[in-house]
Amino acid sequence: ADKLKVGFIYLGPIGDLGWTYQHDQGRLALEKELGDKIETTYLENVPEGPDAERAIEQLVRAGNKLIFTTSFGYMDPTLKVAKKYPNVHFEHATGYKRDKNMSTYSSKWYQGRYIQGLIAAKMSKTGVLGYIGSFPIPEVVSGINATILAAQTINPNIKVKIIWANTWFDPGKEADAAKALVDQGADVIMQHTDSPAAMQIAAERGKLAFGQDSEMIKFGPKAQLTSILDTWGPYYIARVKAELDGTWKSEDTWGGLDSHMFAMAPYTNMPDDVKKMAEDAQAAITAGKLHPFKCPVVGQDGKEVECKGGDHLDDGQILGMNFYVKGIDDKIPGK
Amino acid sequence: MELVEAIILSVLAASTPLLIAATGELVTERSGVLNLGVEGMMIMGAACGFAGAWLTGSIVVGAICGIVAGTLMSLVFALMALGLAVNQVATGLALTILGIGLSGLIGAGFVGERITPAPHLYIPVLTDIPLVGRVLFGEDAFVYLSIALIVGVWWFLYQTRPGLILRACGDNHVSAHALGYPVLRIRTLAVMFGGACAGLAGAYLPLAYTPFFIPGMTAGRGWIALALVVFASWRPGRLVVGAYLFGAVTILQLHAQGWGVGIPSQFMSALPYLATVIVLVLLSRARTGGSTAPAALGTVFVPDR
Amino acid sequence: MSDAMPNSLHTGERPLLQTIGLTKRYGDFLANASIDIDIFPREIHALLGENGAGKSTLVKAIYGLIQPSAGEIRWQGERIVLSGPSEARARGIGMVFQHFSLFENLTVAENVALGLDGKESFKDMSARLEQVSKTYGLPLDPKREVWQLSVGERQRIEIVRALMQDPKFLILDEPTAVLTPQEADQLFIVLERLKAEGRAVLYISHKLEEVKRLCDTATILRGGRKVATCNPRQETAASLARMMVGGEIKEVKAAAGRQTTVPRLVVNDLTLAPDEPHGVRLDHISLELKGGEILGIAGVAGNGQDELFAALSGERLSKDPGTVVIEGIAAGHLSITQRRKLGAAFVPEERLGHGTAPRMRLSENALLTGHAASGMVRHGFIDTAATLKTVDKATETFDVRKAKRDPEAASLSGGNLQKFIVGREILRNPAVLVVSQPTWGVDAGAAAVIRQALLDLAASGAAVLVTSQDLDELAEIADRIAVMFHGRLSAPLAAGEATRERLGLLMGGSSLDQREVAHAARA
Amino acid sequence: MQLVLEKRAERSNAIALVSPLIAIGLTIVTMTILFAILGKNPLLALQAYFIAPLTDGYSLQEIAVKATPLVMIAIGLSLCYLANAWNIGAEGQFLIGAVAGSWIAVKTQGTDAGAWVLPAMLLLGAIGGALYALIPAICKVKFGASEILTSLMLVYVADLFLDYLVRGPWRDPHGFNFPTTAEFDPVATVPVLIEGGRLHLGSIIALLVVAAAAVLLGRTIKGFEIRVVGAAPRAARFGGFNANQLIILTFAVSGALAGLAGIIEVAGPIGHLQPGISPGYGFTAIIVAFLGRLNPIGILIAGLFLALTFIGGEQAQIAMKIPLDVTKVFQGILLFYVLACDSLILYRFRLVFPNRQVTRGTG
Ligand SMILES: Nc1ncnc2c1ncn2[C@@H]1O[C@H](COP(=O)(O)OP(=O)(O)OP(=O)(O)O)[C@@H](O)[C@H]1O
Ligand SMILES: Nc1ncnc2c1ncn2[C@@H]1O[C@H](COP(=O)(O)OP(=O)(O)OP(=O)(O)O)[C@@H](O)[C@H]1O
Ligand SMILES: [Mg+2]
Ligand SMILES: [Mg+2]
Repeated sequence: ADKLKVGFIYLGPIGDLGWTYQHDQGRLALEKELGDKIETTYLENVPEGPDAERAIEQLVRAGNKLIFTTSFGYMDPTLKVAKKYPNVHFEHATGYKRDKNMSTYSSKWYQGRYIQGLIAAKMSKTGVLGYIGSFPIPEVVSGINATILAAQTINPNIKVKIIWANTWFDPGKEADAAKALVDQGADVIMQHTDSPAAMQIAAERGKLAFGQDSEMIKFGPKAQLTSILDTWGPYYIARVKAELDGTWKSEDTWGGLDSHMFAMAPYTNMPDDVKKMAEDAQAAITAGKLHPFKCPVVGQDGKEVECKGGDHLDDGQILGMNFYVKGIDDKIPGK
Repeated sequence: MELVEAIILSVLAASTPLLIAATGELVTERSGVLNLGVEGMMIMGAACGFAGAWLTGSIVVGAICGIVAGTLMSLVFALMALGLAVNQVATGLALTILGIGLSGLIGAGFVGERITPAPHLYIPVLTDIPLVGRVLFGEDAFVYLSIALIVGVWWFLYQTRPGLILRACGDNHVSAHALGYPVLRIRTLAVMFGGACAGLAGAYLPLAYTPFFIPGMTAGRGWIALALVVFASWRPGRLVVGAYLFGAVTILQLHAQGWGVGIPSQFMSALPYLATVIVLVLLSRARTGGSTAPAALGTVFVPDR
Repeated sequence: MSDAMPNSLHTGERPLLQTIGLTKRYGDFLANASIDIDIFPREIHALLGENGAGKSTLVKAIYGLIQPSAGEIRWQGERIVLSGPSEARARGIGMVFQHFSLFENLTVAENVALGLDGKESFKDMSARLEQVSKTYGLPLDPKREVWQLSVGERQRIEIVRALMQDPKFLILDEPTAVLTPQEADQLFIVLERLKAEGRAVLYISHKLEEVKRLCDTATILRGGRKVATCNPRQETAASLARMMVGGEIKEVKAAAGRQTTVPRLVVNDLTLAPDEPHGVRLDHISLELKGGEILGIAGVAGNGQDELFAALSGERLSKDPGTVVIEGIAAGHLSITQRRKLGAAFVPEERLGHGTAPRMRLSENALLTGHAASGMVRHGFIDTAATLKTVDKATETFDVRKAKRDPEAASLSGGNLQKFIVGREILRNPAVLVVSQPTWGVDAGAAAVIRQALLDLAASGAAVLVTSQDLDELAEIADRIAVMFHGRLSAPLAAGEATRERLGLLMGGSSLDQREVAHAARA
Repeated sequence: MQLVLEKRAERSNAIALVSPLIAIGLTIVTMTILFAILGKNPLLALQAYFIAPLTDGYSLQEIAVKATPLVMIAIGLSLCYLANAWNIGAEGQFLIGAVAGSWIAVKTQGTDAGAWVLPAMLLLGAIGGALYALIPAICKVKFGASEILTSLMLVYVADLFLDYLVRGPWRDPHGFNFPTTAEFDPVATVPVLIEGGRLHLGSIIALLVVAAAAVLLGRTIKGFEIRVVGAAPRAARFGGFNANQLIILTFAVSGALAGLAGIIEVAGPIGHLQPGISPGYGFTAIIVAFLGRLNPIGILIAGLFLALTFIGGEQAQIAMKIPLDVTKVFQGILLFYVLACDSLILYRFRLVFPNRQVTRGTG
């Protein structure tokens, strides 16, 4: 029988060691699992501008029946192509627009950030955390908030210094930002940019840090506390299987630790009690017993945020998060 | 560590690749050749420099590989722009495209690997002097090399006869040829020096700055180096000022964000570029008479025989 | 001497330099066809020929700058193949180029150093530079950058540079084309001295009178071939010109009964600060030029002639409109295009790059000045037929020789290009023509055509202002002659009263001394 | 042995026609070797790069779509370069044009504004690009600041400004705070020419721009002025042309064209404003301008050809898993060969052996 063709659109080069690299790892896992039934293709380095729609359509025209578009900026192009080709199925990562042949999928990374916040507060001697942001999109903002909410449960006076690199990817600039944070007294570095540069700087300066997207322990064997690992493989396998079975339908997957959309790298470079605390928190979040955005969540303005999800903020509030919680002494750029 | 000292150290490190690459391009342009392919030569230097260091475990070998890669790239440029009299702007841009592609192919096998970065010097007593010790005696060797390089280039250009001949080629190739100087050979050497420097500057990134290789890691620094040469009006002294100014604004805007000055980060990120433009305008305003750019810059020369 | 073969002058003596069957081919074109030339020590040897005859090509080959396609060069009897100019210099051959080989942004001393082979330290070289320039009376300020210098000063650098090599054989390619009589006289003293020192000189010039004065032997080229070798002292300018051209040259004749009419160009107390740091300040210049009249402006190069041209043409504007009046209309503030519309026309000194865009076709160069007032442009669109017609008419009227109907300006020889430029302006029937150095570097035939054209234009009622350093030329065509010195203009003398001596006095005596005064005053 | 160039008396029109073909031939040979080294079937690869994109209507449309902004920007740049004004910041002008035009789209979003919206957007896009280009031009004319540097630096500034707008004030209120404006209304969208495809009105505009530039440069006094100012500045001043005014003008025109391309791209294929709207069009267009020999028709061909390699590169990636880096290498080599062969138009190549006149000519 003909093999099912599965296509991927990547934002960066597959060797970026970060976001795209992890997606490609997912693709490789998929090939390993279902290699005899499917054939995968990818287009790398596809800019989010006008080229995206063409790239997606090229994959369609090459016979791909299931296509993963792996960056937020591909949302509208994916939707346009999906409308044009109703018989092809699309999966768009991190967006919010869907159609009957277009699913979305993303991860609740803020859960991992919460655990990191706990660890950071425990491990920081100076009480100052350094946070390198890429761009102030909700995913990053909710990550910062989850981190601080967690840290405040350990140390109510915890401080965070935030530097926006305005890039996802510029190792030099990420390193500069990490240096600046360390120089300003931060002793735990957290990042929401893609390269291991910050980890490397932390290691060099004898500070601690968290990885991003992928395992970065190699770049800071004595520095990495843990890392949020994007593990797309299981999701990709599940979706392709559904496609093969004919059970694929449009869904909105926003998975957390419970659904293995991401994983925490081993907890390292910390005392056992902190490790235990982290593991407990991970278990509690996985079991649904602990929600990082448990109400009440108090905004920077001192007002309580409306609690739409019962005892925690609802998904919509988190997906569109656009405020800092109380305790962050900064402003969101552009607000 | 004192914050000021720390900032100076960061500035030094951030400026070093710019300074090295710009120094090379300054020599190239002084000979009358405009090589816009700095970014492409740098990224090749980064890829090959990392490959060399990773394979041999030696930073020095890595640096040499970077230099060789940059030089080879510049030879392609020289063949086209000097040998075949092709438009230099277009050739330089094509070189950048080629360099980005080739570095990706070469570097693909090394992604995810790391090396031990170039060590920072430590000279007992000297490095321990408060405030200035680390700055003067505690950085990695590339930083001091870059300073030696620009001083050497200044000395070469203004104090030696070959330097005079090189400037002459950049000023008027017809005259230089008429006096019997091998214009194309001199320019080829200048282009190669530019390539070597760009390669070294590129290699600095994975060998000392962030000791791993990732495609595209030069992230536009080659373009900044080109801009700095113009900014410096082709003078070595001003080039140092320009490179450190740019590095300083780059680093200071990060610190300003850390201090929480509350200005949109996009504006802060734009500061180094805006500062460069504003300073250039002020400098240009203050200037009186005389031409600053090498008069033959970017023009094709085909000798009569 | 009665012998018709001047070579017998040297019987028994061995030539310093010989070319035998020297040939240079460019593609299918023979720039030099089998040229034999002998140059002896203690000789000033002229190389004559029309524009494009192959003079520069020949000397470039001798200097090792280009490789001959065939033939050989012998130096002191021995066959040599020069690898390049530095080898030529090492052997004792020096050269002063027709088009300067200087570096604008370098200092005089650096320029000189570049022409030497770097065996001495820069300091020693500078000291020697000072000494040589003093010995030969060619003053130079080693620290100034070349872009600040006048043409005459630049020429001096070239000459001093060549002299500093202590050459046995010195080639000068049209050195006097840009020099004043005083500067030229100074140069001749230098050359005589070199000759006395036992050296040889190969001297290229279009100025036949000076060749007759200076040179011992002349070799004449036509169309890349050697047509004669003679003793120029025994020839007349006319006979030399005949050999160069291969035919008669028309004599320049002023039309009888030229009438002066109304004032067409008036300059009232024009004062203008220089726009370059080392330019000359125009100082209270006034003149009045009537229709039918030719006013000559003499003067040492760099005394404000360029600035005056720019102010008259409108390339530089003056704040006070009344300073320049064209056809009765105050025009000091008007652009060059507007002045052309008033009936003015201009011919600048520099042919390539100023008067024409070198890499553009003649028709486009016709448009360059014709777009203002010649019906070549309608509603912003170019009438190509009209531009081509101008080219054809100029070609026909002024005998412009070129390979095809509409070639690039740079492909014309200097004299032919100059004829085209003058023709282009005259065909517009200007009421006022301002022309600068109309015939420098132009061969005798072409120069005659151009001078005649200026006379004819004046005869037709136009006012013509000619700036020239060639006093013979001014004497030939001007009705009145004024002298520019240090940005000021003397009162004009009637042509009859303007003797060489009086003009020389007005120029301020020795031109070289004057330059010193000028610099001191400026500093 | 030495390679020597000899200037041709006249530019060779015959070679001008065949030189691109020689270049393509050489590229094919080189790439065949490279593909073989990489273990890819060269024939299939070349078919993917060169032939496949030309064989169906869809790909042809896509080539036109991709070429549209490149050609439009390159035409503007060519005017600058001909006039010796070195605008290398078209990328920034593209972005600012997109921003300026989008302002209307954002402000009229969801209102019942009529058919005037799109023309107004295009106009404002052009004006925005022009004004942004005027900054380096004025710095050059007034202060003598190198336009190369200022125009390049302003690219980064424009990029960050766009970023600021779409993450801040212009963010789609219903877009979960993602950095994009809302999808533009239909009246604010560049119409598609063929139903179901992406070919849009912008391509027609680009063709008109090419035609206008051809007429401007070939037939009008303004075009002559541009050429003469660049070719011989002093002669141009003598001709009565003001180089400074022309710097201002050509920068403004090229900024306007880049800005127009920007707003067309945003209101056309993209449909909303977001970061990353340009995959380096402003820089690629510089290559297009030179590849097209600064000639409008040449630029049109060069733009289409470069677009072909982009589309072919994607097809090669899909069909044969040829990494994108190979496409870049391919483009780089192709550019080198095209430029090298163009050199034959002006020069004859000869191999010279020292001290002997043994020569072998080509071309
Ligand atoms: N590099 C070249 N390529 C092709 N033809 C050339 C080249 N140089 C010179 N020529 C040709 O050789 C001929 C002789 O030129 P040359 O410069 O020797 O003339 P010339 O006698 O010095 O003239 P002038 O009096 O104007 O200086 C010219 O007509 C020109 O066509
Ligand atoms: N590199 C070249 N290629 C083609 N032709 C050349 C070249 N160099 C010179 N020529 C030709 O040589 C001829 C003579 O040129 P040359 O430079 O000797 O003086 P000229 O143009 O006659 O000027 P002048 O009036 O100063 O004597 C011209 O026809 C010119 O086109
Ligand atoms: Mg000559
Ligand atoms: Mg000549």
